[in-house]
Amino acid sequence: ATGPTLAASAQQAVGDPMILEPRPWSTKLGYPVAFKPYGQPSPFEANLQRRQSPGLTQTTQASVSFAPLQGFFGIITPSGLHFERHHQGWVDVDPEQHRLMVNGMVEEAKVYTMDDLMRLPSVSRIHFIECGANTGMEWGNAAVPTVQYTHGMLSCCEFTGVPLKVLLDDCGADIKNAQFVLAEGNDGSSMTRTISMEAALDDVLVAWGMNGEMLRPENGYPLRLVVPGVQGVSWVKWLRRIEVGDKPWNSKDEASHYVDMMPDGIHRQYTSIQECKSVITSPSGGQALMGKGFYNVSGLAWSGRGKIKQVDVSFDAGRNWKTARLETPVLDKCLTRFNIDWVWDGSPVILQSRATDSTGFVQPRYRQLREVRGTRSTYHNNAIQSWQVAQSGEVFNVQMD
Amino acid sequence: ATGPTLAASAQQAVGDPMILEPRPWSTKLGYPVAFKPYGQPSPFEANLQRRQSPGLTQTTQASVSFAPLQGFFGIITPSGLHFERHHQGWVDVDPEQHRLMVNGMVEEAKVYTMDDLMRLPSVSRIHFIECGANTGMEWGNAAVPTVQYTHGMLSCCEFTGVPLKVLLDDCGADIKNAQFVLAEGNDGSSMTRTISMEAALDDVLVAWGMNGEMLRPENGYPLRLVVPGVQGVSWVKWLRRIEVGDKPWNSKDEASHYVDMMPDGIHRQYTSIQECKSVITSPSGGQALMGKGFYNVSGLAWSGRGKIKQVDVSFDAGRNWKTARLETPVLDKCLTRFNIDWVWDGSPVILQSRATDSTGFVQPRYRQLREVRGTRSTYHNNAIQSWQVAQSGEVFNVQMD
Amino acid sequence: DNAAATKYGVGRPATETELKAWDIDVRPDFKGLPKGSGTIDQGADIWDSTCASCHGSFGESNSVFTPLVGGTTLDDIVTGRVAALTGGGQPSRTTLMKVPTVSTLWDYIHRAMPWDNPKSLEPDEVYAVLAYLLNLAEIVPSDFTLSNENIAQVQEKMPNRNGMKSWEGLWKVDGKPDTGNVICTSDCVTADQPSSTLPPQARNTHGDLAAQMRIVGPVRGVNTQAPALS
Amino acid sequence: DNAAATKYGVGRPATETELKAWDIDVRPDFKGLPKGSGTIDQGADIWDSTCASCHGSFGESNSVFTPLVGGTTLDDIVTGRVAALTGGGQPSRTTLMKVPTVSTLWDYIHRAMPWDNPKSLEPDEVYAVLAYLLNLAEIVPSDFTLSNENIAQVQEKMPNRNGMKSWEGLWKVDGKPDTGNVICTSDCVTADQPSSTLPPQARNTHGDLAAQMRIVGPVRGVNTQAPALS
Ligand code: HEC
Ligand code: HEC
Ligand SMILES: [Ca+2]
Ligand SMILES: [Ca+2]
Ligand SMILES: [Ca+2]
Ligand SMILES: [Ca+2]
Ligand SMILES: [Ca+2]
Ligand SMILES: [Ca+2]
Ligand SMILES: [Co+2]
Ligand SMILES: [Co+2]
Repeated sequence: ATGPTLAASAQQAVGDPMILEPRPWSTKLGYPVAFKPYGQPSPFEANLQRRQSPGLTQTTQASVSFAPLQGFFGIITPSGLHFERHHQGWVDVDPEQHRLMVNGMVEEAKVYTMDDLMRLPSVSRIHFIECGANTGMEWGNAAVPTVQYTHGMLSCCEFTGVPLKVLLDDCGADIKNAQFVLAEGNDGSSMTRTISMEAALDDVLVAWGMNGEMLRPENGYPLRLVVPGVQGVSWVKWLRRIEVGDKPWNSKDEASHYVDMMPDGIHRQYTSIQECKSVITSPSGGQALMGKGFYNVSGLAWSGRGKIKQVDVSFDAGRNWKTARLETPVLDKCLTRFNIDWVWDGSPVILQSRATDSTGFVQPRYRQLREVRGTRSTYHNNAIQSWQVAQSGEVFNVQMD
Repeated sequence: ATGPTLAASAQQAVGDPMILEPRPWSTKLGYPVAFKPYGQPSPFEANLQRRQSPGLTQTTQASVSFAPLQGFFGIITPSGLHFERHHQGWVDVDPEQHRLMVNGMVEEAKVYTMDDLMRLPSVSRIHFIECGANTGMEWGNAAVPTVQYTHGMLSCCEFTGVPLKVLLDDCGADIKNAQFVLAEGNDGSSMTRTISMEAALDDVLVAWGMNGEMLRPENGYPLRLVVPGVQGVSWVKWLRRIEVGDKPWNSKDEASHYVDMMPDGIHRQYTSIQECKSVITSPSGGQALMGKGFYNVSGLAWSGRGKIKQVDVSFDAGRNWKTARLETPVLDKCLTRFNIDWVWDGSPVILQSRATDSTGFVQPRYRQLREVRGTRSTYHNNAIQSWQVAQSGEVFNVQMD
Repeated sequence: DNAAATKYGVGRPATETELKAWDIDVRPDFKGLPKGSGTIDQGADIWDSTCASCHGSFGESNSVFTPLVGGTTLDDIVTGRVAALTGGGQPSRTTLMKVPTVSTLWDYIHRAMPWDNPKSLEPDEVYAVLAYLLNLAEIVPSDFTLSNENIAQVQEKMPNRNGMKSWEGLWKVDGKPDTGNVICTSDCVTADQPSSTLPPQARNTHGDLAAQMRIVGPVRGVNTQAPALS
Repeated sequence: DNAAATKYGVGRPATETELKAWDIDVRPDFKGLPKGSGTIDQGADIWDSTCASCHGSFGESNSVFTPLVGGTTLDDIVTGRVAALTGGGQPSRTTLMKVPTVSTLWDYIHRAMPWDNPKSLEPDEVYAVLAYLLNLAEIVPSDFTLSNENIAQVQEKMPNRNGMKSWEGLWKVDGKPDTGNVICTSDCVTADQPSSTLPPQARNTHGDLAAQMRIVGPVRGVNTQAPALS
């Protein structure tokens, strides 16, 4: 009857030193306001960084850094942790020196300064951006340990800019005969991408704002194209030119990359739209649960075709499913945060989430995806993600057929 | 016939050196990914900082730094530019050492670690936070030059946390007899504020997340109360305790500050809710328009009582009004961005915005506010803001009765 | 074993010692007030050594904060309304002109003062220094010992005890607004001229505004080191 | 005087010189292709001095990027389909195994290569170095001069020119999905075991995961320098 239990309860009767011994922060005068004119996260949050996946790319300038989804809340991506994908490194453009040219099938080709553009009627909207290669390392098999690397080429911000349609109208674009626009960047690669006129006239923005401030340099400061629902590479950064045309351009990233190889060796081109997808971010790979009991299982769902209608979660590897709560607002082509209660009984279990969008499309299982697309198409892996919780509480990346 | 016009047009025929002479960023290899594991704004944006208003406070730790609203887009406030208001400085709390106690009229007083709290069912919502003293310097007369100082004790973020109701239930709070909760911080001042049980059971959150990551230290890391619609001082930072009670506490900031003095010398207490208000942020005081012509006039509207229903803008000092476009989403107790087209003909003009919320309340004119509340009540100045555009294009802060 | 614990199983009961450590709030009805007492003499020593550097020897300083003491009269102590709040004589509203409840001061000094060393005062010390402040305002006589026993009587002498009212209009979600406007869209009544314009000297009190605004865009910050644009 | 200018009055007409400077894109139908030509010999010099350091002497290197050349056959040049894409022999998909249009290479080399000095090549130099690459893949003979006149004929020999199709399902907003699932909620068909689990060695390839996750919260990063938890 004398032992650790009693000792612990005796200590308990006294209490927690974190309460009984005043902490320094409650017994001192703190730091002044504007001590940091531009604030930073707490040093205790330093583990949450953008990171590269070792061995994924041969260089660091034609590469990707992944966003730490495992640590995110809600739907807004902190701008400092927005994923990066560059093809020739990122650049620090002087906004006073920046120009946008609109040419091609227009009445009059025009040049705009940033001052010009920012005078035009602008809109603000929250949208996700996902690289077409997100989850690409997982096409063949479970390959990387955490959700940062499986799904971290994904971010979601509030963007502000002028609708591309306003500029097309301003230049008198020949909307009847033109079917495409080319977007071109002003970095070393002067990245070019073909955008459908359908999107250009619908919800594409020529954006300068991201999460309330100007775009970050890594994300295209001072100007980038925002193409809601479409893969990130089409959101051309450091945007310098829009050309209106009647044929697609087959640019390098439409002819050698961002093409999806099918089992018969044929590549699909112009696979732009990011279809409905979801992932549980907590708990997720590389984490350990802190014992049995209640958990708030949380994750993200999105669709390039519209809104999220429903997210179901399975705690038994896909046999039974429960519908999760969706946080508001639920927006078009935007991340939606879902949450669901769970009590872990300590036995091994596999967690999955399955999203349905407003078109009725239901996120596929790996088997359903691979039956059509094989395992070597690199892009557009939107299969249901499975996390295996071991008896130890450690969570592993696994795939269920 | 020979003169600057011809020279300019000859130069024009050649073109802009910004286009003709390749810029360094388009002829070099850029920086690698994850060069900044946690990214920063462009150095060209360095002017946009949180700033103090000289002479407003006697110390820098019981003070305020204002958010640069003049540079913001959309509704999300970048976390690094969130306004600050501290009473005893801000502190850097170790989240592993942080505790939340719930006591008072509960079945069982309890202590939670951050680990405990973050296991509970959480929600994410976008809300504005406005200091009750925002625009306080303007009660008597036009006093400060820019919107950063007139309205910059205002921010809007996505918050994530557990509903306070979940904790009250978890401790078995006596909701029938208790009418109030006390929230207490863990900084030097251990700030206390009385919250109505009505709010506590409705939409109050015990939050750790802000804009997708943990709260910033200046904003209460690791835990703050989020009291939608209610003045910022009630959003207790570094939250360490919740007490359930049957009477209000009359804490220092409910008995000496954040009390509104009426013309008869009587102070109103427990004036929590921030009523419907709006302001044009571009153009605004201290700015100059770059010549005649088209402008996108942009601003913010909000109400602590619900959603924004309508914002009207006047370009003639309040004689005639046009309804502005509202950006989506329009959310409860959240900033709403409005935009409206305007062509400036170069003559002097006064700009105003007037918001209406979902309760039908219309933002008052200065005369309407002062008729009831006089000019010395410090808090809750939600009068219509006027910006006077001089013929020079320079914009001045003025007040219209 | 509470129902809640069964539901989520997180958190644990607070111990008595923990409650004692943190449950320090004092309400207007003196719930939470610890026993103790202190004399004005004791208070004067504490004040001079620990408080006066910021608040001034008589609580009159406004160098680090607005004055604590001043602006109240013996008459106010009788009426419970500070007359100077309606007159215009007093340059600033001191703490004792506003605070209606003595509990507020006890609670706040105990939790937050001295500012640079908060939570360092024992209850007896708080009684003493508060007694000193109350005596400065002539609310209590100079031989007074303030204690948990007599503090309720002191409350009856607080100069502004009747000077505040709880305002439901801004407390309840459906509170009735006391101001408002109507939507008028054309030919609305309005003044011809601004009732107030930014004083010319205030244009530059916040520094060079050009350095506080974005360097590109539809509008630019004005260099307020130079005269107004013309 | 366009209608648009009347509306917003911002922006200005682009000049011919400006258009020439920036309108550099080359389409599959060779719209935008500047006149010029280059021989394989010229190309070899440029290649060796300017490209080989990254891409290897024969475009075979994968040290800074996947190989440009390799994996295509004379047979592919006839069929316009790269057979190795269906077989499994070739370790990686080279550029010339994929790119269907020669315009793509001209355009991209001209705008972006050499990687560390982009936009430094004149059109003739681009023709030359592209000719060199095409010759490495045996698409053109070694005495070939590539020019704007004959590039359309070279297009007819691109090994994978028939190997791509435009996929409307993921291009049009109302494109028809080629995959999908149905909502099943109970007793759904599912495999008993994972079809793939993270290989044990992959648990640690990304470093210590405990250092990549928040230090508080419901879950913690696992120290993957140590063996798996048990
Ligand atoms: C280092 C400076 C400093 C010292 C020392 C100090 N104070 Fe203060 N005191 C302040 C400041 C600054 C404030 C205002 C804090 C705020 O804005 O919330 C304040 C506020 C107060 C208030 C509340 C006034 C009001 O109207 O809100 C009281 C009462 C008070 N002090 C009493 C004391 C006493 C008693 C002591 C000594 C035991 C003391 N102070 C020591 C700086 C100081
Ligand atoms: C300093 C290194 C470097 C040099 C020098 C260089 N390249 Fe490259 N090259 C790269 C990298 C890295 C990429 C991939 C860029 C990306 O991911 O978008 C690339 C891509 C390419 C591609 C496109 C391949 C594809 O499938 O996308 C071609 C063609 C090419 N280079 C040709 C050349 C030629 C011709 C030269 C010389 C004139 C050259 N390169 C010089 C590094 C280099
Ligand atoms: Ca208490
Ligand atoms: Ca003592
Ligand atoms: Ca400038
Ligand atoms: Ca062109
Ligand atoms: Ca040359
Ligand atoms: Ca730890
Ligand atoms: Co990509
Ligand atoms: Co405040």
